[in-house]
Amino acid sequence: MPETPKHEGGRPPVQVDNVETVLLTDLTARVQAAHEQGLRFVTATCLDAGDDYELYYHFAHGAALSHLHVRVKKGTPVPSISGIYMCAFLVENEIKELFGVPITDIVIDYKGHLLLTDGGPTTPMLKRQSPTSS
Amino acid sequence: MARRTTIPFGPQHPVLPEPIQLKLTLDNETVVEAIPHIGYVHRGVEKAGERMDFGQNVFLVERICGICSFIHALCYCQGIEKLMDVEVPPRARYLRVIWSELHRMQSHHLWLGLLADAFGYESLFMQFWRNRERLMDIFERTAGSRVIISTCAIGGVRRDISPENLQYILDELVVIQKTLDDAVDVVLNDRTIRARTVGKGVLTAKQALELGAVGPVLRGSGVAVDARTEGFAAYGELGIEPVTEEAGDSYARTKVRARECYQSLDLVRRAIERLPDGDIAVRPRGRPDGRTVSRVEQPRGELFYFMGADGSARLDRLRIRTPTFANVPPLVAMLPGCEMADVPVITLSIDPCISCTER
Amino acid sequence: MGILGKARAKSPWILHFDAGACNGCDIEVIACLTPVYDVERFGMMNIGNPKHADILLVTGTCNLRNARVLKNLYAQMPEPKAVVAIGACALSGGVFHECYNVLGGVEGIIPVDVWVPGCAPKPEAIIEGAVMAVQRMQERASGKVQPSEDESEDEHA
Amino acid sequence: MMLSRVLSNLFSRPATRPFPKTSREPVEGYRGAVEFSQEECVFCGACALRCPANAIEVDRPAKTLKFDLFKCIHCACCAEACKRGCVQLRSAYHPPVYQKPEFEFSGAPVLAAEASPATE
Repeated sequence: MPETPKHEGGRPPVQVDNVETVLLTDLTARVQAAHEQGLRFVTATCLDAGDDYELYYHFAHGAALSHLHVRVKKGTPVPSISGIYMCAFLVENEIKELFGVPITDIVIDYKGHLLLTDGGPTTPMLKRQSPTSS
Repeated sequence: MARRTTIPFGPQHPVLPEPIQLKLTLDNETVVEAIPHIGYVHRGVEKAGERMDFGQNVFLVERICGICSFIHALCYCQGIEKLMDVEVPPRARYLRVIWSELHRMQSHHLWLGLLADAFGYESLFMQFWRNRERLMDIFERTAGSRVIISTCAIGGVRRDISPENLQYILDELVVIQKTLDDAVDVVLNDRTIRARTVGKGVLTAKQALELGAVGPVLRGSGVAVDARTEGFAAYGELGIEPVTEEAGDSYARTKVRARECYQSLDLVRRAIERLPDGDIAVRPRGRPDGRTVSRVEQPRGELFYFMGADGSARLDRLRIRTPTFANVPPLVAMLPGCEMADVPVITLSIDPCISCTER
Repeated sequence: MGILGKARAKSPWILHFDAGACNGCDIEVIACLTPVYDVERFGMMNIGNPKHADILLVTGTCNLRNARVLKNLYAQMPEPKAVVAIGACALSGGVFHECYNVLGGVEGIIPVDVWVPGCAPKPEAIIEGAVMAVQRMQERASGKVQPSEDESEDEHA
Repeated sequence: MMLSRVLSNLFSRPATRPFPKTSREPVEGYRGAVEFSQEECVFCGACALRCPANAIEVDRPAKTLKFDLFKCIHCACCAEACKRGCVQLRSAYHPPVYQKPEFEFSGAPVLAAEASPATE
């Protein structure tokens, strides 16, 4: 992870335990492996990191959590994992809608109308708003 | 001859106090497909969490859901405490358990009442809600508000419960348990209710895990997952055994919630008995830095927060995954194959909280 | 005031719509129906059909999607009608007033007669608000107050 | 079983609180009506800074305080922030209103020599 401690002398920033950074090309295979191990899909988190998106996929095995971390350039299509974990369709639609991540092949694609309505804001969760949004 | 029709269920439906729409495709009277349409309650709390400072966010996340407000605040505060390396005093941890468990009881009472109302059992609904009012009075007296109690803060709790009020809670719990005994007996043993819930909306353990179900939906399918067993707040010291039922139908989920009411009663009593003396809060120093996840158990299931901070007064990212959000896919899987008339009860059986789902 | 007006004042029927509240105000509205507060003592009944309702209780912030539903419900209610906005969210947006998907309070969508402040208001305050709405409705029926704003433009919304 | 319940309900007190006739004693510590004491206020703005809903606006140079009851979420942050104790939450609730109340007060302009900040 790229973060470095910002204030010298202080304690280093807390990090999420049990994170594994993977390449986008490996993502589907890794999620498939998690599915075969019988992990429960908890949710996905998207972060807007300037030119990139950071995606976390959270899994649970009993009480323990593990996470997959992917960093992608904005505009790069991200394959959907809803073909493996059907329950990911809601969160993927949400990320697609609120952050504008181009997630492809979601099993139930709401096409940007899960939470937002026409005439309302578009991709409101981005840090810097694009000029087209209201 | 089979005829396909599409029926919108909601957004304004008497069973649900909140707006959600299910587009049901029916084959005669049997549901073939159900697609949820949400977005009626979406506010944008996650973005607001990045705009307000991390101390004010406690009051924001409490207002995600008015039914389990304390537990939202608890999850948020525990995450921030992890980021700031704050040690919460023991008394505060026990007080947090007391309020969380009272909230859980309150929420289950509310749900059991709504279930009774969905069958047309108005008197039973009244019984549960009358009992619930006793819990609301406890909140009013101990926390200063009925619904959104705002007692959780970063580093501890904002209010102490006086010994007289602790005794008052114990006295009230006796009455609450007595009424609960009567009412739960009807819910679990009445012929009509059994006929409408047993075998309806079945979810096997494998399906439940695969679809990411949480809380009573998962435990009703026989999977013993309860975030409280991780021992946050004072649960580690008090000890807790997840309540599970095997059948995975609406009846099993009802039974899990009814049994959890008793579990909460027991936990509150034990927490009051073992409540240590001392401070109720420490003053947090510095600012949160780093990334963390925080999990607690809500009445509806596991609540999951992801927090990212960069050492400033504002959070970089606040991600909230609420239990109903995770329970919608199981609902979508449960509905196909059931009768149209069972849709309200099955929908209710996941205890939907739409304001949580959409934030 | 004719016999109709008297009957209406004795038993106002209530429609409750959640326009994106946190549930806190909603459960307090339902709590008014419970034995402890028992709003049916005043003849008030909570019903699901806007065409039978006299008073509309609105809780919560509005967004674009539910504003359309809210306008429809309001347009379907017969005159004279009154609207009660409950809780900080319905009054101004409350803690959410700067969120991206919040239009603010109910006021911008439909005209409001009675405001019940609080987060969440006590059931006593909600009952009081509903009683005040009945008074306002009677005044309107007897022509003392201007009828609620013309909503003809919203009829087909 | 049922008969005993019928009899006990018949002879027990009603659960209903006869609300408008006898209003309930407000509970001590209830976070109800927000009250400002105008005399004590030094317009330091601590309450406005802490308010999660931005319901309080303080203009320090002009010495005015504006409170928007409709935005207030009754969290009592202002009362905690105020070091002089001039914001209090009374245990009674705000009654419903027909119109939005305007709440605003201003202090007398103080001479520059006296304007030592008492609380920051």
